[in-house]
Amino acid sequence: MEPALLQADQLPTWTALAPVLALAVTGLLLLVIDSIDPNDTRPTLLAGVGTVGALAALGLAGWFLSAGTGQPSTNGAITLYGDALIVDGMTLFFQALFASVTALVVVASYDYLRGRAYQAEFYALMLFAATGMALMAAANSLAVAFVALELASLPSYALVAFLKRDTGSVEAGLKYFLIGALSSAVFAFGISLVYAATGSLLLPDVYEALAGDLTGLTGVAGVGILMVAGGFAFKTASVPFHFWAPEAYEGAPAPVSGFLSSASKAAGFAVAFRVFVTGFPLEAGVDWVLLFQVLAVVTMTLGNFAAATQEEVKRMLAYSSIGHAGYALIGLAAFTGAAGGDVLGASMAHLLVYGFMNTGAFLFVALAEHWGVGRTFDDYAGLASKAPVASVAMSVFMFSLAGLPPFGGFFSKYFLFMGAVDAGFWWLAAVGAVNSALSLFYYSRVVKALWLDDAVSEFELGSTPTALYAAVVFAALATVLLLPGFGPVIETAQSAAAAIVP
Amino acid sequence: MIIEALIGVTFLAALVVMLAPDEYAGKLAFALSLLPVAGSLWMWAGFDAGGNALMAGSIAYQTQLDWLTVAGYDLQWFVGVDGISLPLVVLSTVLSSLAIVSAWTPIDTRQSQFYGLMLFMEANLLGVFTALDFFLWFVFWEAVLVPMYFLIGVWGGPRRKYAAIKFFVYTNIASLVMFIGFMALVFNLPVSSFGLPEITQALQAGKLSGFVGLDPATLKLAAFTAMFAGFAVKVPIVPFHTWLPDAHVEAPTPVSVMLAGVLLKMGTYALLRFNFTMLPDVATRPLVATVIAAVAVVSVIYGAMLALAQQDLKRIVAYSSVSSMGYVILGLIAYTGLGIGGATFQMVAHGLISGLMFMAVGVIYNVTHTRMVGDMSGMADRMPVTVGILVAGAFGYMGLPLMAGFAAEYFIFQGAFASTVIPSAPLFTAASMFGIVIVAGYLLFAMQRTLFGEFSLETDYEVRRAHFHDVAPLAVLLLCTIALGVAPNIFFEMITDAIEPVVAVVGGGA
Amino acid sequence: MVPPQYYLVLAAAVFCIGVFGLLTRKNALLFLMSVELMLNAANINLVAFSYYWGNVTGQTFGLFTMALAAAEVAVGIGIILVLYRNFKDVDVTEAATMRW
Amino acid sequence: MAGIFDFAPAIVLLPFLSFLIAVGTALSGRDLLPKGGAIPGIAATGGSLVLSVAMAAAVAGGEVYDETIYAWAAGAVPGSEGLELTFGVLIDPLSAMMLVIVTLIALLVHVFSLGYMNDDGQTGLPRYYAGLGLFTASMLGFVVADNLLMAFMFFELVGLCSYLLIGFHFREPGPPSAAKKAFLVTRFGDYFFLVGVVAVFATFGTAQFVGTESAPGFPVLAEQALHGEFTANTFLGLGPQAWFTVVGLLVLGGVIGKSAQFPLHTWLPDAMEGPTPVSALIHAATMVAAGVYLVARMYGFYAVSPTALGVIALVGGFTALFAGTMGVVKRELKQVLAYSTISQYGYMMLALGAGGYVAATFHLLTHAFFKALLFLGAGSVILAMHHNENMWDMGGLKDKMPVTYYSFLAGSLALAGIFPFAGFWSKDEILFETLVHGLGGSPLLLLGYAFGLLAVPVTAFYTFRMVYLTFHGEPRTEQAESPEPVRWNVKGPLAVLGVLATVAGAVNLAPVAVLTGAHVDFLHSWLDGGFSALTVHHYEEIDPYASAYLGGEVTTVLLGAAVSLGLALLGLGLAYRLYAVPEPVEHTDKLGSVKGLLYDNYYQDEYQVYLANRVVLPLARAADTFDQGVIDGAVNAVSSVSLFSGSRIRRIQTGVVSNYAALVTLGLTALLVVFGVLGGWLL
Repeated sequence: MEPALLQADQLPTWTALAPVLALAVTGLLLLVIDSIDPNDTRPTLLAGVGTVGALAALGLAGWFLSAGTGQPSTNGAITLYGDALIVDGMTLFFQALFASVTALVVVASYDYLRGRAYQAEFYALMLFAATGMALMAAANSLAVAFVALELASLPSYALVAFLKRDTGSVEAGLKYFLIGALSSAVFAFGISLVYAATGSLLLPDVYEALAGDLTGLTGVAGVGILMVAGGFAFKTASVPFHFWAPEAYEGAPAPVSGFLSSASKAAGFAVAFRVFVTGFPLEAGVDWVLLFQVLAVVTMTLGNFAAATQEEVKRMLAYSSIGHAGYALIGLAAFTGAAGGDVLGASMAHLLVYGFMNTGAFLFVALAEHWGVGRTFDDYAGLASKAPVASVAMSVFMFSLAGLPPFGGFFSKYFLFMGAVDAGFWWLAAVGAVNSALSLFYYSRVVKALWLDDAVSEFELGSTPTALYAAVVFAALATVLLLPGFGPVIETAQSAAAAIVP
Repeated sequence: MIIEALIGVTFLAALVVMLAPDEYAGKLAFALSLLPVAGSLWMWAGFDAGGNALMAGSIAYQTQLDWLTVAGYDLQWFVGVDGISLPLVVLSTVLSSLAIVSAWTPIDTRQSQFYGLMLFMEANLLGVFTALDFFLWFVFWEAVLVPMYFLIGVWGGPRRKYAAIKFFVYTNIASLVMFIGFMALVFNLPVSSFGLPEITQALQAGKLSGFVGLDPATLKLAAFTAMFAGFAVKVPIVPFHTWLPDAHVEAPTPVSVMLAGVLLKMGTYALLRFNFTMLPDVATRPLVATVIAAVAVVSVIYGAMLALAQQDLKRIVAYSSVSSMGYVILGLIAYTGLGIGGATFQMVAHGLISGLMFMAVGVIYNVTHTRMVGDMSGMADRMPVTVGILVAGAFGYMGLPLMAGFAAEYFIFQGAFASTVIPSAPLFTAASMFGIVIVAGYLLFAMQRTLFGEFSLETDYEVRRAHFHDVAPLAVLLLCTIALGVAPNIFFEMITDAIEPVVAVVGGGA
Repeated sequence: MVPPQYYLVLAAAVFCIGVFGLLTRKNALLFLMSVELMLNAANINLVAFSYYWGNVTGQTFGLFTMALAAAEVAVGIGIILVLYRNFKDVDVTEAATMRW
Repeated sequence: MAGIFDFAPAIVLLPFLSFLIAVGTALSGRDLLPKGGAIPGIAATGGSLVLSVAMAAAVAGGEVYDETIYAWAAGAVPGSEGLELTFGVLIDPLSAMMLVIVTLIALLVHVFSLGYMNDDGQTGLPRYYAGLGLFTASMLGFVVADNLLMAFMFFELVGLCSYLLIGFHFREPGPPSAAKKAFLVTRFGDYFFLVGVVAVFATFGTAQFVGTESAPGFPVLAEQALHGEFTANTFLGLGPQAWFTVVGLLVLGGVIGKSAQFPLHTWLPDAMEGPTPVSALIHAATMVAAGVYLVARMYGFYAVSPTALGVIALVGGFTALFAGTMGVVKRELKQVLAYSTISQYGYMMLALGAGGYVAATFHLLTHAFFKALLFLGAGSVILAMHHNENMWDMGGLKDKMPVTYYSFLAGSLALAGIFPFAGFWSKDEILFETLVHGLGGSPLLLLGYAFGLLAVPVTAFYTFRMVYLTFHGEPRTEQAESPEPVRWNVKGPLAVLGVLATVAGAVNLAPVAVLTGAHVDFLHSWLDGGFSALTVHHYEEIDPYASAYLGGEVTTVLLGAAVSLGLALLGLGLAYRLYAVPEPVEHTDKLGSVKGLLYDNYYQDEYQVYLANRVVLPLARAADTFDQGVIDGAVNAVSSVSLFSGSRIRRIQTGVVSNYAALVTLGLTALLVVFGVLGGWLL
């Protein structure tokens, strides 16, 4: 009975938005709980609720995915509210991703926030941001894309600046916010230009209009498309809108960095994939494949090269996150129309694996911050002898980020490169290869510090934060298991991606 | 299912050892490592496949399960062995076991991690030699790097971190280059999976189509070049060899044994499987063949000359590995039964002999704490048995008849001399053969200065006799080397059986 | 009726003024205001072309944009407050402890 | 063909077994066997000797044997012809004779070692006897090899054993160095040999010496190829004749190395660092003999190549004279003998090159006896002298050790070529063959003859200089005054060899046969039996030489013998004049500037050491510098450049948010312009 359960004719169609709703409701619920007795922080309850909400969203998304909701196996994509929202395989895939990362980060934050004020607000903001991301994945209109993007961004600004007595956090928040505001203005202006050229904000209509005769508005559309791309570039931390990322990730509380660099980035890609593939035909004014090729090459190169010489682990991860944005951009950069679903799917799969390994890496940094270990590579020296399990997990993340087996990052990265070669852009893969080798260098510096170097000074780590540990270990397990279990991921991603290619 | 059991048991053993207490880890690891040894010997005993696995020959112990589908291609769990891979499987298990024993003395910290990683590496090596699906193979191929990085980086010498990272990054970038080259081929073939047999057969049926403006012939050349460069680092072929001496010098003895004994063979194995089996028409172009033969000769002579200039015993053996691998390349490009067969045989032979040499040097190092030629002399006086075996091994390295090295080198020379693929084959062959003189030169000089003469030692360590468990692996390796030299058909017959179709494609002779 | 190109030019001009302000002001609040200008440039386009195309999509979206702009300012002011608390200034160039 | 030949492999395996036993003893580290493992060795070589004699008897009965007994890597390539890489046993007159020589000398050396090593209280005896056993086994394997590859393999094993035995006293500085040199120099020759083996296989598809009727061995195939009856694969665009010459000369490389011919002779004098019985074995029967034996073994192949023969003859003749002159000034007993060995093998090479197959074999036989005798005698003296080898410290030993003296004297007379000792007959035949073939239209051989003839007085001179200095006159040191007595195990072998050195010439009294017409050239008839392609008359048919005489054949015989004997006596007489005095002095100063040249062996060692130390080693160091600097430098430069650019790129991130905004704007503008132009809607 299960496969047919969620078909559009058996459940009201709005239920297809259940993952989004689950996240939104949880966020509200957290505020309600907090408002009952604002002076009692009740960390366990808050984190518990947040986790349950995120897991519920994950469960719903997973269930829908396996049941075929919005996918070709049933009746195809479900559109809602005047086609402004869409639920299909890609939506659900990304929602599952956001929910997983959110769950991880919420669990980890339990220990990270211990003894701090405004916990309920923290969790609520996080869930609202997740709601925004989930909505981004479901956007079928530029308006929804913009609103959802802002819904994801505004809580994020607050989250980054959450440690309001910490100059780093505040500075990070400020930079993130200012560049974010600039980008959203660019984004909005771009949308307005696209609207000016096409007369619609709904992606299918835009596609049709752009594919048709634009009667002298080609330039307007072109500028619009480029500016829209700029908006996404901000969200995905791609060059040239990446400037906020190193500082924001470095200054923000580590769980937030993980959340932003994985989920938020993936959300940017989710909406970018949909908007560009279903909204902007390849021949409309701007050769956006070429655009993304340029962005991909510059982004991965800049991210990786800058990461190579960092002294602080967290900042290195920040730059590496930019580098990975460059890899993921290959999904669009090697998009070739009809067969583009493969590389797009590879990119999606990479983002999913990245969600686990990168979040895990930042959560390890959170763990280190929790212990009061310093921030630089040298400070991590010899940590493995004191915290072997976490260090194994961190090594797993690092190697997986570098694309080594037997970890999930191996497949996802190589399938991306493979997609690029398949599309004929072997040079794109070659640039990726150079960057990948360089990334191996700096990722292994972490491993080297943990395992190979001897501790400079003796110190005690203190307590073992159970929840944080659990989150780190779980992320590591997922990263490992995503190698043998990569089949469902890549197959789902590629079929979902293939479904949106017009 | 025997291959799955083999790999699975080894992985499991790695895990168990990793969790075992340090005191017992070494013994436990050895005991557990006997399981894959037994398994591989059992496979060998029951082996009766003929032909080349990639070229429609029968594949022994095959399993083929769909794993996942990516971009419309099936990626399978596809393993099996033929006459080329089985000897290497046996070599891997045996050498791993012996390397573990040889670690008992020198490894005195974090033992359980060390042995766990050794077994983990072994499991991946087995995967490399049995996988018949490209991605499956590639997973194992890359996974070998991870334990190696730690093994060098944690337990190595003073510059271990530099050596580990150099090895790590260098070989990784090579894999990426190779990957791109191979993918460019696969995507222009009408195949539905990454199964190596399917790809090989499609290539040989001439089904390759053009790609980004390249016609099939040019595409093949480009892919060949990329793959060759990629594997050349692993082998390593001059001028991509500089990571090897660093890695060897810093690595602890058992790791050097594995590195020289098995890891280098991954490169030549891959060259044989990919470049020379899949793209014979590129390899046999006169210009390509000339370049490869020249590179082989340079590797042999230049590597040997470098060995001549070294003072560190391990560095000597390391450079001589570069030299020996040059022979393998020469044998491969010869495209004759004896040439390629000899090259494959050399993989096994060199695995045994270089393992023996590194182990013997390690045993001496255990008691002297130096490997520098000038720091000691007259070691034969204090460690007669070890030195005796070392001398025997050194002569094996020099290609003494009735030891495996001679057989391999002779097959290669004989195969290469009459090669119709290499232009002026006799000259190239004769040039590379001069390596046998230089190898004798540097080994004899080093032995004279360290092993013979009046005993003296620069370091302040009390020289004691080696333990039985230090010497026993040496003896086993020596006996294996002699057995293979006296009766090369132990492996050679099945190797040539699997080589024959490769040679037949080119139309080369014996 | 005013041709739509004029609106485009106007919007572009407003947008560029916003960008100019953004690039030249160090004060966080002025920075914020510049961004508002840029958003309003978008609104001009939206409203104008809503009229041009004869649908209300643009106008509706314009409303959304304004609301979001307000929300953004709210968050922004909050961040500027903590900025002031930490750096004793609202000069955005002061907050430059993290770089490279 | 059953019968005695089925035991042929046992000839090789018995000494090998004794090797295994000795190795086992050595490994046990305990004194498991009496006499340090000598007994198994003696038993094994004795057994081999008996079997060899039985083989010889069977061969005398007209039987021969050529069987493949082990497929080393045969038929390995289905679908193509494949190469048969096999081990086989070939017993024919030549190998049967050689078997007897080797086993006999080996047995005597084993027995002698009881006296030289055991009684002298040496340590490491199991290792010593293991080496001897393996040495003997390897040489026997080489002798019975029925194809070139197998021959090469055992040839190399012989080299290994020489390394092990020369370096027996590894705690001293000299022996390991000498051992290394011996292996390295012969390895250099073997390199060419190995190329030759490979070339033979590639050319003919077989390396059998004899083969069968349908698949003949490569010497026969070469002959057929030159007659156009067989198509051999030639390489490098050479015709069959030229290619065969090249191949022949390649194989000759190994011969020159092992038989210590110029210019690869330098290892042999150094090899005197080994125990004296080992020197005897090396010089008389095993290692050095292997080279010459190899040429004789595949003589059919060389016979078809005049150029190769010419090279062999000249190298041999030159070496004979060249080495002899160096022997004149040496002070150590064994050094003199070493140079005499080089010189004598030069004679054999000369004979082979000059078409004197029988003469060379004959000299190989007689030389084996008298040289073994001389070395063992020298060993006896050295033992008596407490390992002092300097002849100037001896003198007057004649009366104290008569057995040694008389046997040594017999050997010396043979070496000097004095009638009627064995050496006279064989050396005379060599010179005779060279002369008549040289007169018969090969003037180059006359040069070889001149070399050989000049070497005769030199040989006689240094031989008797040695005899007089050692045994005659007054004792010059205390050690010589009261030499250590030696026992039966030393005297026994000396006696046996003394007899042989005296009478062995009788096996081939070729001059007598010419003079009287009686068939007393037994060795000639012996070697003319067996496989038809391996017979003397077959070789005479195919070799490029014709004979011519001065006057008649008889005249030439008598004239040649008279001249060589006269010259020998001349040399002997000079030695007598100078050194057979109560208190002899060195006369080397009279040589003037030549003295230094001779002492320093014509700087042969110097230039070879120079090549190694001043050319090869700096080249290796330069390569190392290049490797570390340029190649590895390039690798590291890539990483440094990457990291440097990384450290530059990160500077973009200035930390000032206004700059970020500016850069964002700039970036966006740049994109707009570029893509606007590309898209055709801007400008």
